Amino acid sequence: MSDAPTQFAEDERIKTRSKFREAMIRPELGGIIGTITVFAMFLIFAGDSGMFNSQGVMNWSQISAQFMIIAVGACLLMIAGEFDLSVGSMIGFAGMLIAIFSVTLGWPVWLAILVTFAIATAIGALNGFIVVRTGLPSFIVTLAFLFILRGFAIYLPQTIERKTIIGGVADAAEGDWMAALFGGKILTGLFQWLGDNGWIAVFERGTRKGQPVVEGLPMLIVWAILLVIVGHVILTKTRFGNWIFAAGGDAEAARNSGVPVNRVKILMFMFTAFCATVFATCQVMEFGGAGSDRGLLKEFEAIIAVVIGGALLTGGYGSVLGAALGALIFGVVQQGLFFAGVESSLFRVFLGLILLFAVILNTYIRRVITGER
Amino acid sequence: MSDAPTQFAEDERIKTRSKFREAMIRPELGGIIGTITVFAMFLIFAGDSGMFNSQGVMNWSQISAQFMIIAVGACLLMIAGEFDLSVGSMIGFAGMLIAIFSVTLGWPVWLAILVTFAIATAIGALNGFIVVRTGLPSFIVTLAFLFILRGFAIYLPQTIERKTIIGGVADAAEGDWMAALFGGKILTGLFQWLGDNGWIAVFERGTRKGQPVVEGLPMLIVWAILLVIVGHVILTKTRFGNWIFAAGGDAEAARNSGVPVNRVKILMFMFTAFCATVFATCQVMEFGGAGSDRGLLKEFEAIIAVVIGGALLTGGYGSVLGAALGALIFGVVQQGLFFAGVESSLFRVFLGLILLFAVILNTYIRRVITGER
Amino acid sequence: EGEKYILVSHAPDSDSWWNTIKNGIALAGEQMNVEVEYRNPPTGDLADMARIIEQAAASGPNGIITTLSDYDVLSGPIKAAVDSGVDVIIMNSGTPDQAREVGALMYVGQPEYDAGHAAGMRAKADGVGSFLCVNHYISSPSSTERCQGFADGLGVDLGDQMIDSGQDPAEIKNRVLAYLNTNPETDAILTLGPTSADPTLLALEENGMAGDIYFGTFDLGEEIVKGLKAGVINWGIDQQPFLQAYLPVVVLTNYHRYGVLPGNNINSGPGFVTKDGLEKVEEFAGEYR
Amino acid sequence: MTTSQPLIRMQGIEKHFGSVIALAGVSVDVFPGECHCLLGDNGAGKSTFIKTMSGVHKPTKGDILFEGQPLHFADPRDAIAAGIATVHQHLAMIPLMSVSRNFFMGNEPIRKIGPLKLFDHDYANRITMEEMRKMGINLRGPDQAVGTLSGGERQTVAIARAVHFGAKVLILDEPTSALGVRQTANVLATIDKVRKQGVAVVFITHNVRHALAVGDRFTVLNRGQTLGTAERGEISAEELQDLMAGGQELATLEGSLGGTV
Amino acid sequence: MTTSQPLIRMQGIEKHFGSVIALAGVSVDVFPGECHCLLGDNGAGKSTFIKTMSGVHKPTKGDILFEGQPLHFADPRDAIAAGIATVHQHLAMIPLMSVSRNFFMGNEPIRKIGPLKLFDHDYANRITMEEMRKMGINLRGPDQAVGTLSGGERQTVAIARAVHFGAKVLILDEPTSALGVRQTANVLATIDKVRKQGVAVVFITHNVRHALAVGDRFTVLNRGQTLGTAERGEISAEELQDLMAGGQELATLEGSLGGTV
Ligand SMILES: Nc1ncnc2c1ncn2[C@@H]1O[C@H](COP(=O)(O)OP(=O)(O)OP(=O)(O)O)[C@@H](O)[C@H]1O
Ligand SMILES: Nc1ncnc2c1ncn2[C@@H]1O[C@H](COP(=O)(O)OP(=O)(O)OP(=O)(O)O)[C@@H](O)[C@H]1O
Ligand SMILES: [Mg+2]
Ligand SMILES: [Mg+2]
Repeated sequence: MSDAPTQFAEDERIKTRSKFREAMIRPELGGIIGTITVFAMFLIFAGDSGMFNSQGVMNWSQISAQFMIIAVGACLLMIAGEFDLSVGSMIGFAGMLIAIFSVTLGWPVWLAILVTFAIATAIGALNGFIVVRTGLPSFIVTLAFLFILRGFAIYLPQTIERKTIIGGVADAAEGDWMAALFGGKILTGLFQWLGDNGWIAVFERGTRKGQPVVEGLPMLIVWAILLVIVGHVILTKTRFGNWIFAAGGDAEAARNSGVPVNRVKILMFMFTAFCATVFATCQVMEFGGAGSDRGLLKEFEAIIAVVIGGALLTGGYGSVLGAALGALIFGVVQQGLFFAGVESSLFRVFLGLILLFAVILNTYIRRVITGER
Repeated sequence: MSDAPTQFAEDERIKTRSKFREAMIRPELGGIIGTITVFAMFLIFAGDSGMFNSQGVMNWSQISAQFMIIAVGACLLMIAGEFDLSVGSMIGFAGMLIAIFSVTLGWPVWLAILVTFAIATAIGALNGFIVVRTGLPSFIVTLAFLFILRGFAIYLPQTIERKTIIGGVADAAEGDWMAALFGGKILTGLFQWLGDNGWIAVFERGTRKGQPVVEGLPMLIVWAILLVIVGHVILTKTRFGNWIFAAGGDAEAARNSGVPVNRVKILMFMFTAFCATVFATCQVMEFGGAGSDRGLLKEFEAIIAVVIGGALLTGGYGSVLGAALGALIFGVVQQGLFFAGVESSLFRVFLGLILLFAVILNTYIRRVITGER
Repeated sequence: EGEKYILVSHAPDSDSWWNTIKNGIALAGEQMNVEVEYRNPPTGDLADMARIIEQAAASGPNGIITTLSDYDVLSGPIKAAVDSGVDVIIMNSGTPDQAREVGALMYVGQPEYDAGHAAGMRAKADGVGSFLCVNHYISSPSSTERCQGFADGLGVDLGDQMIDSGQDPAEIKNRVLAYLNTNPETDAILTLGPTSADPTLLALEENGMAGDIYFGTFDLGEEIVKGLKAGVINWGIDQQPFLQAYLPVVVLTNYHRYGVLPGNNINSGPGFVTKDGLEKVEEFAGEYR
Repeated sequence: MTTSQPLIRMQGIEKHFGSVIALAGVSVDVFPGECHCLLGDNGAGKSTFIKTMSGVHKPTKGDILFEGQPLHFADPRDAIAAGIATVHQHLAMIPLMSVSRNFFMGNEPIRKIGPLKLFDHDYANRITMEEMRKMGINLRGPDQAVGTLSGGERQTVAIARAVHFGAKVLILDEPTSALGVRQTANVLATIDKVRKQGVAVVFITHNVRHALAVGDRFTVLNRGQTLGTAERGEISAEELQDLMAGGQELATLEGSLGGTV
Repeated sequence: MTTSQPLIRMQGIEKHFGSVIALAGVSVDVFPGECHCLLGDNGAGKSTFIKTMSGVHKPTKGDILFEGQPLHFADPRDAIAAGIATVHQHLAMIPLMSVSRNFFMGNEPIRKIGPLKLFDHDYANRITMEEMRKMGINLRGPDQAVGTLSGGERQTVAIARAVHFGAKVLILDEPTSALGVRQTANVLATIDKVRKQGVAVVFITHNVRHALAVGDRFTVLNRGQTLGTAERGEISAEELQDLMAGGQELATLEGSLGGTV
């Protein structure tokens, strides 16, 4: 074997590219450009509508955080080559379980939450198990669970409580430490201080006169940030992350190389169910009750956020940061249209157009990265 | 080159299989077994509930025919390797167009229908064009159109008429030949004769006393049968059918072999839109009005019927007859559960379970056909 | 004994308000000793509902109780049912005239437009000049009628004072917040049921307008009752769904058993529920109220 | 064997993929009735080159003259219509479809029943079985799915198809790489036969012996550039092999890997 | 070179796919330190056979003894853990992933930061570049996507990976079929090297010359059955070639395709 030079050889067949261009080319680029565009647009068209005062910011941040929570799960699962249409139904179902356990059965709220998480991830595992065992497309399997879980979310409260909305969780959760973990707010002191100093608006009338209009950072947002960070580190920095890419890129090849593909996929289904349950728990704790119709269409919204964020629907390519930006864009647009006073039934039309535009942009970027195909 | 024997050589490496088994192995087998099972079950559990009297039969036949109409389109499109999530929204949108054209604008109904068909197939073509041009997955592109079309189906009537339902089409359609093509009934003489002879039930009171309860064969069912036959012939007996299989099996390979893949895919998107418009037109003509919420979730129902009928979600494999059987099963189950008196909120749970069961059965059958994988 | 009645609604099966209806027919069925069934189109598609009515007729019940939320779509199947010998009572939506038209025995319910109109008149008397209608079910015609009626009652143009809020509570809440943020001079809020009222309550609490802004709602629920009690909600329009479900069963049973029939339609609403006299409402909210 | 007028003249073809320069100006002439071997190292750009010839890629720069006329293929379909049949390295077969449907894909035989034009399945099945047998493969039946064939069997279907439908130019991208001894001999014999019928054959291979057995002219690509074209007889197997390896010295085995690889 | 105890003993292996009998009872022993060539016609069952060896397929009948112990692989992971590395004919690469991620797929190097175990990208990149250069491929960079490599380049990545992670048995399914002259020489030299380290190599090829260059023993499969195993030296190139063609006569070229194909 000829002696190999110890330095990497230059290849004359590569055009040189500027450092800047090199740095720009990453899966999140579409998300970054989108975010900038969207903010610029709304600053122009809705800058004076209150969208960017403290209350307005909190407003779209919460919506975006909701999307982020489910988008992280959907993103990792999609990169692993599958997707989950039962996310929305899972949100309804998990919320209902918490309400039934804590209100109807009177369990302490922390127990209700823990048991619900256990059940939800078990269902996620079942989803994954069926997919890897039968080799069926996840579209079909999770579509079945979309119906099954929604069916139970309606059937259970109706048979048990004879209603489809179960309230009273707020009372049950009073003083429960785990409930606070999902429904509470942090940094209230900071916000009070900001309000006292006049940096953020305070109430001018009503019962809470003098208090800052934004009380604190809701745990919903904390969860969203946490999940994004964890998801990002797992995906890009660990061995398991490499397996996720491999499982989604070509399951057969990955399996032949010794990647435990089935385990990876099942775990990702469980993680998606986990994220949906976080969403459901935050919602139940914030609104104090669960309804059978919670989470309708959320599976699509999660997938949309992920795809806007640059992931490939067919698996093997994507980024959690991108998905988070996708969720941010989605949330800002949705609320921004309201602030801008656009006829609200046109919202869907805009949503569709933005989705189309975003994916076309992303595809273009991906082609630039991997070379024309 | 050595002289080739003129007869096909036997291969000693093939186990012999019985003629019966050979004949049974076809994509529709799952559908056939399913149909038999479902009918047997409901004959036992709902035999005396009116499900199998003339009215009952007409009831589930119409539901099944509805599913069939959209399933034929979805089936060919799925075999060509794409799918369309905008079918349901297209139904709402197309119906709304017909109503707006004929009632609000006062056009003759035949013109309204023709223009609507033109617009709908153009949108189908646009869908297809975007998919083939950008190489984006049809899931995403048609998801965008799901939102866009539904948005317009809500926005248009609200801005024009300030309501979400436009009625009065029935009056406008009085005496219109094309309206009769979609909303009329045939074989009324036969049914009258059946009623006169007491073989089917007749009205007991009111203006229509003595007339049979089931007046005739609705054009809806005629359209369903027609589309199934046309779809089946195209798929299995023509050159174009071979192209559909090829485009869905491996678009790149098909393109390299000279199959005009883009044309095939765009045509299939147009055909799917056409089928959705047939559905919408029949509905508008039968019920005399259009509503913004028509067709919700119908895209899933179409896909479910097709998949129950043995097609592969990933394209390249399937059968129109199978899809028609899938639609029949779906319709019979949906209505049969009501006849059997099952708690209605459990309907979704059953739907999910049947879907799961059906696809697992189909996969098993396909593996037997193509050999273990 | 053992007559069979089927109630067909137009609501998608997750709609919480219809739960009271289910409980109402169940109770009536028990008390009258008849068989009752509840059916609805899972997605709320009225064309599917028409098929369900046809099917209900095919299964040969003694009577059908149904809503008439779109005359064009539903009149055909209802007429066919009537003609094939099934007695029909119209409940909830539609108008008494339409009920007569299709050959129904009677109408029990609350005409939506009129209810909205009455609410609008009341609000006008209380000095309201502009409002926000939070419509969580925009594709249903009756919900738009409520908003339209309210606007007409106030004597103002509906314009874009009605928002399509979607059904996710967080989205409803934040859209209400966004609207109030951009239109701070809004006088009143009208919600169309618990789905939109509950998050709106939270929204008002969060932006400090609770108790300050004029707040009316259709239909009752647990949280709405609490809001009424706390003085955040000024009034709730109660159409008493319980009666809409319970009475037709009783009427039909008595008609079939003894041939007796009330001579007129029954308006189950609108009744305005305010802070006063809430105990019973509180006890049974979401179940029978 | 070479006439004055080339059938295809590729001039200064360049092809860039994003920042990668796959072809940096390659010129090749292909004459009717010759077997033109395209040789070169892995990644030299052979497949990319023939893809510009068969309409799969549009060249970034350079001209293609077909029978003296400048040509712009929008699509492989155009190339096929112009008489260029290609067997790609990554196969052009649909695994889920039957062998006979694959064989006639894009060229389906038609049987007319009144105004209806139907796919003539009987004819297709018969021809497929015959052609495959000629190549030395006994199929189990014409409706066997291609996905159940072994790699070499699939390759053979693709070659048999390209040959059957006739063409002015037949492009074969490493057709023999996955083939068994018998199938290889058949393919080489087939190349020899169609060449004699006046068809121009472009034959890509890594096997020097296969190239020398049927080639009339040899063009060697190296890192996106051509190292020139040699006539048969002008060059020895060893020289060719050195050129194909890009001029770099070869790893040698302690045992004997005498002569050509 | 052959010791008394075979490393893997495959006895009477049968494999049926539905109604197709791909293997009808094949017995082969593989000894440490030998290069065992598996030869045969297209569709003879070679790939199927080595897939039962590497845990991809479960045999329908027959026993596998590994170091004298009966083995039941549920999964390729088990086979890899037991020391059987395989380079499959249809590659085991993920096109969208970078070369270095592919190289270490399933064997990711770990760098510990406190309690966190992170994927050591620097190490992976460095090793990948080095190993590829040893095989004669100069990568543009370790984060180039595998999908942008040519067929031969990909093949080389797969082989380099299998060799790098060491194993008791190295199975190569037509590794040289898509390779250029230089890469082929490298692969053959690599086989020679690892064999000398005591690794058992199972080498599938259609090229008689490649087989003879490195093989110690030769087993020929034909239509799912074995035609027997020959030692090196016991058999000539011509005999081997006849066996590989399944005993059927070869098409001959008018020109000279003298000797072996
Ligand atoms: N779609 C693409 N995007 C980016 N680079 C590509 C693409 N296709 C090919 N290349 C690059 O172009 C170069 C030439 O590739 P090509 O497939 O033409 O090589 P080849 O000569 O056919 O090699 P082999 O003998 O291995 O088949 C390779 O280095 C490859 O990495
Ligand atoms: N999954 C499968 N289903 C059905 N038949 C199969 C399957 N896999 C392989 N076969 C059949 O088994 C036989 C042996 O295939 P195999 O791939 O082992 O051949 P091979 O010796 O590797 O051929 P080649 O040299 O062409 O790679 C082939 O005839 C093939 O059709
Ligand atoms: Mg190549
Ligand atoms: Mg093989």
